[in-house]
Amino acid sequence: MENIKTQDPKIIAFVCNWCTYTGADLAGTSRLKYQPNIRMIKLPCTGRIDPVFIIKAFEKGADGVLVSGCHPGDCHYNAGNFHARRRWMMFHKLLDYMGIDENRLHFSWVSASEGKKFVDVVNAFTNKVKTQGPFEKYAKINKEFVINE
Amino acid sequence: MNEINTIAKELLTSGKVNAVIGYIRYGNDKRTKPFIAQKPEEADKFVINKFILNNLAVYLTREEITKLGKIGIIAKGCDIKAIVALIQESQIKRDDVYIIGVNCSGVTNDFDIDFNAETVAGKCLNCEVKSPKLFDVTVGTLEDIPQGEDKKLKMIRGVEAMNSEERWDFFEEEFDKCIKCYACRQACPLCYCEQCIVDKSIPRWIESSASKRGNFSWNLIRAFHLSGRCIGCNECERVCPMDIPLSLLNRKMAMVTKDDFNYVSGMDVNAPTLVGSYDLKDNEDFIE
Amino acid sequence: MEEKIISKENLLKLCSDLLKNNVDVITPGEKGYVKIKNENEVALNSKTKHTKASFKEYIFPKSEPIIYYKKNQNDVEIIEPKVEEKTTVIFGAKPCDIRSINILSKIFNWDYKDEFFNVRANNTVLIGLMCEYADEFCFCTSVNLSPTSVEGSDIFLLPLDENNFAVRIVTEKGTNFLKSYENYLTPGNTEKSKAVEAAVKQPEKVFDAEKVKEWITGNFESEYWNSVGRMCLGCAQCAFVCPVCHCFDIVDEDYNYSEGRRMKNWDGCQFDMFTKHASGHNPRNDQTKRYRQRISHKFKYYPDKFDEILCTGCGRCSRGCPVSIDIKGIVTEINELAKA
Amino acid sequence: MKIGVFICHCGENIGRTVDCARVSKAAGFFPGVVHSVDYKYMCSDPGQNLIKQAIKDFKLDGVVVGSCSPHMHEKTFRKAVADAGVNPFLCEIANLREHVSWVHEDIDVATDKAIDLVRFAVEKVKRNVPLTTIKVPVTKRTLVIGGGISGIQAALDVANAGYEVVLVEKEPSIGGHMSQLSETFPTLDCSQCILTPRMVEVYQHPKIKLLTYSEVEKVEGFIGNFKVTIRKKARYVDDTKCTGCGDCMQKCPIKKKALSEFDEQLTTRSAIYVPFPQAVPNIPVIDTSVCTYFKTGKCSMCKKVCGRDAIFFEQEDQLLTEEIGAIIMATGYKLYSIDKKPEGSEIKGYGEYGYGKYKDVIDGLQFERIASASGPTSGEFQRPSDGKTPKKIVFIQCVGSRDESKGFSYCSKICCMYTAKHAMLYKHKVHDGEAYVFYMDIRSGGKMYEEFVRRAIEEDGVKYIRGRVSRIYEEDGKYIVKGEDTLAGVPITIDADMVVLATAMVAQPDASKLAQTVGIPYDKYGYFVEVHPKLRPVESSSGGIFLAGACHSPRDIPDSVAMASAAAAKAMVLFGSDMLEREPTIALVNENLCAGCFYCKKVCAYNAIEIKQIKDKQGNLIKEVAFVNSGLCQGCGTCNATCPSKSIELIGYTDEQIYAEISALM
Repeated sequence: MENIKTQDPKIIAFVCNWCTYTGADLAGTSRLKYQPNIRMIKLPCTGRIDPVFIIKAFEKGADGVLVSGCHPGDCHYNAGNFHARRRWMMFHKLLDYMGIDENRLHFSWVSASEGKKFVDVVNAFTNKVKTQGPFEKYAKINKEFVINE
Repeated sequence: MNEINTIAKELLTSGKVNAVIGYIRYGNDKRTKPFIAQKPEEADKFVINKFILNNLAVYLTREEITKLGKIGIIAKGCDIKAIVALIQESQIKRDDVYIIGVNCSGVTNDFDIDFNAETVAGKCLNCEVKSPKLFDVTVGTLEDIPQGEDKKLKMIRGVEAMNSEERWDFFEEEFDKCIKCYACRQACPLCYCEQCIVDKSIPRWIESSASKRGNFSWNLIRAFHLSGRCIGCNECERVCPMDIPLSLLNRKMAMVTKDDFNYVSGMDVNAPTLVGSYDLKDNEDFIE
Repeated sequence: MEEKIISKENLLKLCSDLLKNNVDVITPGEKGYVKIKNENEVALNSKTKHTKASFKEYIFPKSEPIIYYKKNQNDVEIIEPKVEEKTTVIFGAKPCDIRSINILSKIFNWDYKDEFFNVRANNTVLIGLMCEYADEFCFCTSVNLSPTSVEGSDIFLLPLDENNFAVRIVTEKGTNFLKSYENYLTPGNTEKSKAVEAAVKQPEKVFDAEKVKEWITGNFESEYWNSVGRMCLGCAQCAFVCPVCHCFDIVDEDYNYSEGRRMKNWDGCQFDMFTKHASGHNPRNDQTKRYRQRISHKFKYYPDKFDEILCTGCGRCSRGCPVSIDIKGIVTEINELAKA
Repeated sequence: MKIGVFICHCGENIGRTVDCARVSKAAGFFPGVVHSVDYKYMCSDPGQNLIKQAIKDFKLDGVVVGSCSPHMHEKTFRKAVADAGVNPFLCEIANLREHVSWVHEDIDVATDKAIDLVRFAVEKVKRNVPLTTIKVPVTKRTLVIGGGISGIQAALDVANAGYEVVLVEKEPSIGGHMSQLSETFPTLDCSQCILTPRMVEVYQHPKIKLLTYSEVEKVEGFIGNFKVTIRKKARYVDDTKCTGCGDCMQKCPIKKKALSEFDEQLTTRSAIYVPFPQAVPNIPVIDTSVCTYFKTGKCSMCKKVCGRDAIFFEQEDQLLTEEIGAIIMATGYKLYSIDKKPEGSEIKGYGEYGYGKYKDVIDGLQFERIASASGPTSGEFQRPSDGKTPKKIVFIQCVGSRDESKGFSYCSKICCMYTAKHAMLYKHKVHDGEAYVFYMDIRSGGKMYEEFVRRAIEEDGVKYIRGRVSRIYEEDGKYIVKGEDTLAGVPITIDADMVVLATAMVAQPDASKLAQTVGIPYDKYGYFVEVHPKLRPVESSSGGIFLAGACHSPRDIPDSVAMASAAAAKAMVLFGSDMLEREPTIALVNENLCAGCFYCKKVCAYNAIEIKQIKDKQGNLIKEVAFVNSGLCQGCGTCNATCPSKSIELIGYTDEQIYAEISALM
């Protein structure tokens, strides 16, 4: 893990409480190491993840956004992830079409028992976002009306 | 007297409806505007021609109109798709509206121009609802729609062919024009929320400023909230005072929902809505 | 009022000089008023249609930050931005657009002096151009203007022939502005310019604004309002393209958990949110009431307070209205009601 | 709001990689924070006292604890905060151990991240509101779905504890697959002999309401308060009048047209029938697909002969609703049908074994019927094609199991044992017969199981061949079984008289549909999923719904019975209190802003959204809006994300809170 000192890029993750958050707990309990850029926001279910969260994360300066929850069929709330999947499907196509590089938004299923997968997903995504560099396009529109700019 | 006037008059005389929304001539003979008739004699003014551009279904969710009681509405096939969607989304009940469906052979993309292959509205090309799918009565006769070039589709293909950065630049420039007048929202028959998310201040998910990022988020979320719902009447684009090509978003998303979910909005009052239902086999190629 | 003549060639040279001196030159183009990069883009045709929006945004932007804030542990720091003092020339605007400057100036100065507006307005030189375009939406003559009105302009141009313009220097600002360009000007010929002025086709005067005001005064509850506002969709297109609509909203937008900005954004009276209280109560809870407000504000409340009609007869709101609501037609109808 | 921040070192666990002092110092400068400290063990009594004391000293009304995962100690700290008089929901946890110190190495970077997480928790807690847990009453009645041995066991356990049970079975009789079996391993006791008394006990139990020939149609509600709609299919026989004399079956002219389900298609039955003589209840049903009356309207022989006038052709399906507190799923299994490719399935099947083509290639349950004293041959070994005694039988294990390319990757668990039993039963009756078993591995874990298999091999001389069979074909009245002996490394050919396939156990074909009806998750095979594989193996993730037997995974009778008793115990735990406590994080509608599109209703998996009419003072309808039934809502928040105008919000995870969290991280 080279370059571990840097806090850039900034990555925000929206995860469900029952699978991915717990999977991340397991990664911790197993003392697996991963890159430190990620900041996780815990929600009860992927069904709660609204596309506006993702947009807001970019507006606030995230260079990448990770979305993760229970595998299909494993949803603690039966069907939250099925509804989420459909929404994400449309949303990620729309974002891609509007010029937000697909490499900046990553979707994954990570179960409570997949501590290792969590680590792999986080590391791979962090590296991908690093390759992309800072999200300058969004930074530019964020900087409009910022003082001293 | 025209068929349409006879029907509208009869509806008002018999009391089957309390008001009829339709089009009347306005200014010259290449322009119409929406009009609501409550008295039988007012029905004489209604016209149907190549310039009935407005989607009048937008009025069906407006309190000023619904409080009048049962409404008759003159609607083209594409407008009726909006009515179907409104029924699917519990906004109106089928029995509360009397649909005078128009057998439509296309309309122009603007007022004050001649109707021909150049000026036919983009949505009329490859129209699949020339004869209405849901109606109480129909008027008009069908003719072939002149087939011009599908300019908007060409533009969509153009955007698709760009790389990510170019697409961003393209939309940034377009959205920069936005003045947040919300004509797109107000003209949309499916934007019936009591309070739009952009007007919500705690928290302010979408900045109401006409700033670059406020405009980007607004146009993105508007398109997203209409994904799987937009029926393609293209009123948003027509009414935009800044000429932002909004159909590039809405139509693209309609293409996505058709390709990925085989869903076309506004075709069946009994169909489960795209958002709000799911299939165990929904595509998840993009999820790791 | 002093009058000179300038050739088209010199006019372009003048523009070129301005651009060289890093002056912003704004002119009506195909997509609205735009900042030009090349003097050949400058609008000198008096027969063109109105742009979709007026030049309002160059003096009163659609969005601008009015303060920046930073929350500390126990207090809030405020930083006030300053508007840059930069000369801007608005070139070739129609009289109905230019008229807006005085009207806006009154609202932005009657009580609180709006620095943001004033700095921009003071640094803007307005060069008007006689108008030879009149369609069924135009009604400048009904609001006491004409295609040759100079009110609001610092300098006003009238095309004398294909290559020459009469230059009417209206204000001191105009005089000062032209001082550096005196060599481009030749002595004027008022006879000729007056002949041009007299020959301009004027839109027919269709209502008497005084009568309209009187009728509105006594007919707040009139049935008439129900019929006009009902088809309005409640967008703010009319207000945003209007040269004189000036309502704005103030919102806070944050950068992060402790810093942010306070924005001043255009607002429009046709939005239902415009008068909605925090409680959820809305005194103008119906589109017909909102439309009554729009007409009443333009033709009664504003005139009552400032002795100015809040309308320049440009017809933009009607041209662009998604549902073809025609302000000229409505006020004409009110005029008829007033007569009856 | 006055917020206190408490950073735990967790001994060295956090302190080693996070500079806790720096975190607490930085947190002290966050807007709203009035007190910030770090301490060695915050979860210890002194640590908790530190929090309680600070609440008093600084009049805190919000607490952030930077410690281990909230899954670990959130309850502990919430309780401590509540003890000090602050609402427990005004306490938030920043996960500094599992998400920071244990997964990162660089102390500066880890500390920076810890500070971010604490700031984020502070911003969230500022927007928390005091909440109280929701209390809901419990209906102390259990629904058992499935009347096989698992369902019977669960129903009897719950009923014997004094609670009412509704037992729903979709077939005309309870008993399930166990009633079809001949003898059971490893004791070889007669299956029906041990099962029938239990079936009768169910029938006669005063606390059990038995609904056979019935299916669950709809489940509404939630733990402790389900409302279940059950379709009682028309039997066309009035069960209050029928005495089960059997005259109707005797006289039914349709004798040969319907294949017996109970005998696995080896025999036929009449159109009006009971599945087997010991059926409970012993009341026939009419199979309308073959009955002449229902097809042509011409016969009514059964009606004529019935002395009790119990035949009732006009009977219709009945819909019953039952108030239920707990549900036990015991829907069992099916055998993998290998004769044809299941519709819509990707499973290839084993066409090369000729099942369905050759009459003497049969599956395990068919063999059970042949071996059973109550079966078509009264327990004599006769092969289906010509009734001759087979002298050579080949048993093939793992048909469909442990075979990803043609079947399923899982092990069906019981086949090793029942194949040994089959071979043994055969050898006991046909002393000169030869029994061959093709196996992959022998899995005989279980009390007396391994001994049982050894007995088959050593005492009864069953020949075990390790290897797979590639094809079976008929030649001169023999079934030529081509296989491989992988231990000897030679191909092997056996000319058998009969072949028995130990086909895989699979979930009931409509299990996934039922799971959706009931609202529980299921895996890709259609088996129901437990909430935790080790510690909560009989609970589904939906509160109050428990799993028993082979509907969860392949299992034998003792395992099924044990699991059924465990599920029954779980239901009774639920009935131990009169009220249930639930987290108050549920959705709430802003009725002013709701436009009534009811997308929330569409996405709600719990039917928690109802339609509420808003009326003016005169009683005129103004609009219809969504309304959350707080008893039903489980707090997933899918409605919140779907609502375009955000007019429905999930308390505890409101948009405002999430917005603040996003802002705080940047």
